[in-house]
Amino acid sequence: MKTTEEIKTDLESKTGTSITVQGEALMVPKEKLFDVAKYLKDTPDYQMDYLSSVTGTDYKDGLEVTYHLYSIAKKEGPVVLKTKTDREKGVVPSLTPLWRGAEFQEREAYDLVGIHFEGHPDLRRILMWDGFEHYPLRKDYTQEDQDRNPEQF
Amino acid sequence: MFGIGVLKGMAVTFKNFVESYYKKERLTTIEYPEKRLAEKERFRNFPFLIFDEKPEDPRCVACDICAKECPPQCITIVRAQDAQGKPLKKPATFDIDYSICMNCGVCEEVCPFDAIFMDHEFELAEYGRFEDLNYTIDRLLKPKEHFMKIRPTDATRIEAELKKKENAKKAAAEKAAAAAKAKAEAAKTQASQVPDTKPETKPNEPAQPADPPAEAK
Amino acid sequence: MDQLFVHIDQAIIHWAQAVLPDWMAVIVAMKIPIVAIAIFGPVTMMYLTLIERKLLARIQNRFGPNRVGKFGLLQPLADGVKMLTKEDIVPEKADKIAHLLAPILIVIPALLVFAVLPFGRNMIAVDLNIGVLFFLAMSGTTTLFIFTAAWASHNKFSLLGGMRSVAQMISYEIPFVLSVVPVLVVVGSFSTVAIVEAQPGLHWFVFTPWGAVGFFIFFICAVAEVNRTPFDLPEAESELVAGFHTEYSGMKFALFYMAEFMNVFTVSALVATVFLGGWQGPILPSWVWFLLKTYTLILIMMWFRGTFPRLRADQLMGFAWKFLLELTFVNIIVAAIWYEMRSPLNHLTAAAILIVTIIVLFQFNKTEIPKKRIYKYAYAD
Amino acid sequence: MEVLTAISKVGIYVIFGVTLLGAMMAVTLRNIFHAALSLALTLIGVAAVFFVLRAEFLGAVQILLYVGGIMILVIFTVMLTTRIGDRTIPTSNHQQWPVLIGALLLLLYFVRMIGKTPWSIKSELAVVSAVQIGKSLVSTFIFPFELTAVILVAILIGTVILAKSDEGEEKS
Amino acid sequence: MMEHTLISKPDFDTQTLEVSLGPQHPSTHGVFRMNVVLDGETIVKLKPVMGYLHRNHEKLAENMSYLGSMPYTDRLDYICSMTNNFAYALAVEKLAGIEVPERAQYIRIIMAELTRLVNHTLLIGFLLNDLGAFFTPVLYAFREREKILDLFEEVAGSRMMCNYFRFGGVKADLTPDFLPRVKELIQNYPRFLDEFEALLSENEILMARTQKVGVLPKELAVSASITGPMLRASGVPYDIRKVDHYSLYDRFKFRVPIGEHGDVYDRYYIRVLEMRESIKILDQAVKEIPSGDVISKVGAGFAKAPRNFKPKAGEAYGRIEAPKGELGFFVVSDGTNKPYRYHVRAPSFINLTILEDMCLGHKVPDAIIILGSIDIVLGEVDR
Repeated sequence: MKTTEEIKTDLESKTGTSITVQGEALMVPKEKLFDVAKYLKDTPDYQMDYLSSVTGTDYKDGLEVTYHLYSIAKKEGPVVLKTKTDREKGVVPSLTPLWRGAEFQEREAYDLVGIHFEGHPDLRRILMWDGFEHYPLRKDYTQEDQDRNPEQF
Repeated sequence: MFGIGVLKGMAVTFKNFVESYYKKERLTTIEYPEKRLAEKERFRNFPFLIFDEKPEDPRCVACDICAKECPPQCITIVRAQDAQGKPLKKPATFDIDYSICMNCGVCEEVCPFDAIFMDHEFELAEYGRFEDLNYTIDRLLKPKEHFMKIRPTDATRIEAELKKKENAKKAAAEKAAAAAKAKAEAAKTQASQVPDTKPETKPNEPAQPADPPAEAK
Repeated sequence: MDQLFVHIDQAIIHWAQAVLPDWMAVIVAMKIPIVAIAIFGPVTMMYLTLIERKLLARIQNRFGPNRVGKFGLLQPLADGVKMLTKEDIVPEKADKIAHLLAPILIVIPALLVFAVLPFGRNMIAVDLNIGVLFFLAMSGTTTLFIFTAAWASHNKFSLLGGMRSVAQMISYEIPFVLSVVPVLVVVGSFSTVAIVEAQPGLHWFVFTPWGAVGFFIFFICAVAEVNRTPFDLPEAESELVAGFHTEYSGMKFALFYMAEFMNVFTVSALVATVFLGGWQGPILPSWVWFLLKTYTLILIMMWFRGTFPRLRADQLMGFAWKFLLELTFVNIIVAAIWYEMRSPLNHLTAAAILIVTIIVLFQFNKTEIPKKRIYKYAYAD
Repeated sequence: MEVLTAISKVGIYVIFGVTLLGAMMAVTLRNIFHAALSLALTLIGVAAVFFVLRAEFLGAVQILLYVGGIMILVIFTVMLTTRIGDRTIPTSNHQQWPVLIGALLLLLYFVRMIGKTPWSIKSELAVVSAVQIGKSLVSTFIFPFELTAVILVAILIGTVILAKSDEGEEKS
Repeated sequence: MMEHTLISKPDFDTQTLEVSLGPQHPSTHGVFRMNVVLDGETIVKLKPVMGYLHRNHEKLAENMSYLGSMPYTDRLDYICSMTNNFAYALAVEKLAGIEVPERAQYIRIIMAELTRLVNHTLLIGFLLNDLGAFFTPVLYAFREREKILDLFEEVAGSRMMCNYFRFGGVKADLTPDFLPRVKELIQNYPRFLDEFEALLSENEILMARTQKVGVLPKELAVSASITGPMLRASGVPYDIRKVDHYSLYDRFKFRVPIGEHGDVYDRYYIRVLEMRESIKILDQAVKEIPSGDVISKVGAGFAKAPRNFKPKAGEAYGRIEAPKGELGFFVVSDGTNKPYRYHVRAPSFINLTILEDMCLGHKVPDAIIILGSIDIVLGEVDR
């Protein structure tokens, strides 16, 4: 299993994108995300055919989506991809055409953190009821009628 | 062949039917109100406060650690104050909202003074949901003997530690007195000032010793 | 001992003639069997529910109801009172009249059918000379009333349940009716008393090859007719909430329940009468034999309930049309051969034909019979 | 004893009344589902009449065939086609007067016919057992019996083809 | 798969029936709704609706200390609370780099395998309940489950909400008569399994009802990130215990059963075989369990004072082979004593993606057993 450095250089050469390494994750610009993911999925020496988890996170400067990719065929460990998008109109290319497993997880990221995935077959709220407008997992979301404020410690 | 598997299935239910009359391990139902199952020692239901001699001075020093650590935040403590308003090391009110508490046992682990433990009492049905289930201090306090009765191994271990802490403090006091009356006063005032509410240093509670003492069932 | 109830019956009639005016006495004489059935029907139903719950409980290694009364004996009374006091909800868009009518209509045939059962030697309410046909006609009508219940409660689940029940009842009625034909042909009359008399001592029909096959088909169709596992599609709890009686509560639901259990009793009584020789039996009094046979069959039905999962609608229909029906036709022919041809030859040919048909039917249904599978292991270190 | 005969006579009239009532309701009820149910009631009434006339075999067959089979198909069609079960349909077609006159004429004709025929009333009805019916079906009435059998088989094959054609399409 | 297209026949077109096998339905294993469009009884369209049990577990965890949300992980998949704790403990230990002593690892593996037995037994019981067997298999399953829950209660203090794992080990050591009772359980369990199989595996009605129903092809399973017994029933040999070699699973010899057809019968039978493998692991673990302390010094300190536990900034993704599939915890820490982001990768939630593909063309009762064979628990689906 190559180290993240080798993967970074290999990806940059193949798909011509500027990738920065964050810990073990590879920060990929969202325009190139689809090609990088497609490359990882199809090339024989990676064969990342299993998307384990999609997580949307709200950082101060924008929303971030983390993808954990594994290869069932070659039984190899995670390749972690990350993309960043702005808070208001955060749009990220959806990976459901590549992996059917991303469908529900992207809908959950949209529902809880508010990241729009263009290209997703039917992007609507999955856990909250349809009339709900906020995005609960954002840091600035505090339930209006919550009597105990969360900053307890 | 159609029918063999079906007959085998019927044979199994017939065996179960017949054996449930005489085999103990088949019929495991216990008719609850009349006969009761022996409670496991580590069974944890709602927490209770412990007092040594008199219910007036419980072991709890109202340090509020358990209130902060409790995941569903169901413990509220108000520290007692004497006449001039100086805070005392005793809780004026200590109520646990049993309707919120999920008996996870975090408060028992976190309490540095071994003042709160999980009880075995589970028949606690009440009529009102808000006032009746909000246990105030007088309903929470239980004697040390009750703790010894329900959880003998933990009780003996904790008593042993307390006793060790006691003699350690007593020994430190005599050594200091023997050394010199003056230093002793200073030592005494220093020793009696109990660590304040936010102990920054690592708590001195040693890890539970690995091998539990003989089972005193 | 054998004629115990008959003596009681005579005694009441004598007493009535002595005391009451003669026309009243005749009415009383006519009414005794009716009163007997009116008491026997519901009581058996109540205690069948208890027996079923106790038996299923024991199969599942638990006690079953034992809080009400000594061994739970008063549980049926408790259920009855509960059903009476439960609120009777009628859905707002339901067809009120039909919703009320359906449970009543279902109980009527269940009770009428008792009249034809021979409980013991000359202990039969009405000795119709078309006894079995009357029974089949009555059990045929329950399909219509189940469908009215399903249609009247205006609920999607009960609609599905109703459609399934019609499909199942019709496809199982034909083998149900035809598997009795060999017995009727041999006995030469519809009357249940004649059938029982044609099986003296231990010469029950079930011991002949065509009788055994007929018994098997008749019993399977009886279970299907009464909607019990593994054929309980109309009120499939896991899929259709409660099938056709989803929208019924309170006393109406109790009526459905009563009709079901009375049908269970009467159908197994008929199976016992036709194939297991009704009240014929060596030592015990006649009515004891009758109850013994009927209750064994009922316990087998309850045993089915405790063991089998449910068949799917198309498999259920396939089983009836592709397997049972052909077997019944052949069975009729075999019964005819059994009695017409000379003695040594007829036994052999009859048995041979039966075995051949069963094997052919298996080959024919080969595709549907599932096969066992063997599983491989990965990482078999 | 005459009390008993009185009661049984009343019973018979009640049965006739119920049958007629059922027929009336079947025609006039607005809710079509209730109309179908009352049709079932009429048929059961007819079966009861057969029982009263000691023709038990006929009565049982009547219930078995009509109520057990045909009524279910009637209700099935009522329920399946465009869900007309719960909508009510106007029963009157604004030609009450001609219909009334026609009905009266018919009634007159029937009454005259009943009055004229010489009823040969036997005191005691002959009990016809199922065995006699069976034998006569196979001996004297063998031809109509076989004819109906052929027709029924034809119908069976027709339904199979009809169902098959739908089935074929569905499995596209 | 039979693609069932709705044909409006010229002479009479059947109306489709829109039924909601709703949140309040006897066999949806909790509060889960399926909007089903029926043509007759065949399913034309099926949309799952969930979220009825959504408690926003991830927002709660962001306001609590790391150990504070350990009791909440019991409530995720409330049938296997021990494996939830195990996955969360692994993730945080990977984040903070805490080692776990050997005895604690052995105890963790014993608890995980016991939970697998509980989950698979219960699942088969409820699958048979959906098939119509009137509660008999479920109550046999409950009878066996009681024995294992008593073990949990004896060690962790509570039967279902164990809250037994801590970062760096487990809360308390095994009680003296825990191991003998596990040994006795290992003897009786295969006998119970044989009896269960005799009752069910060759039962023609069960085989007829479940074979070739809800077939999940291999490619769709992999691309839809299906994990656990469902993936292996479709023929993909992927078991995280063998792939990730987490904890001490390398020391135990056990096999991983694989199915070929990927239908409901395979998923049922794979779970029976997996239970037999779990018993083998338990057998080896109980024999070789070393003595020693049960929680590392560092871990005990943090267990005593969870608010002092401040892992260095960073993120970690720990995953285990939970009975239902791959259960993963993605924890992002920003140096304070509260996690910045806490995401649960729930197997039942993701295994539901292909519920519609499997149910198309089947009848209503088949949809119910296909849902039953996916083995969902709504606490984990809705989080």
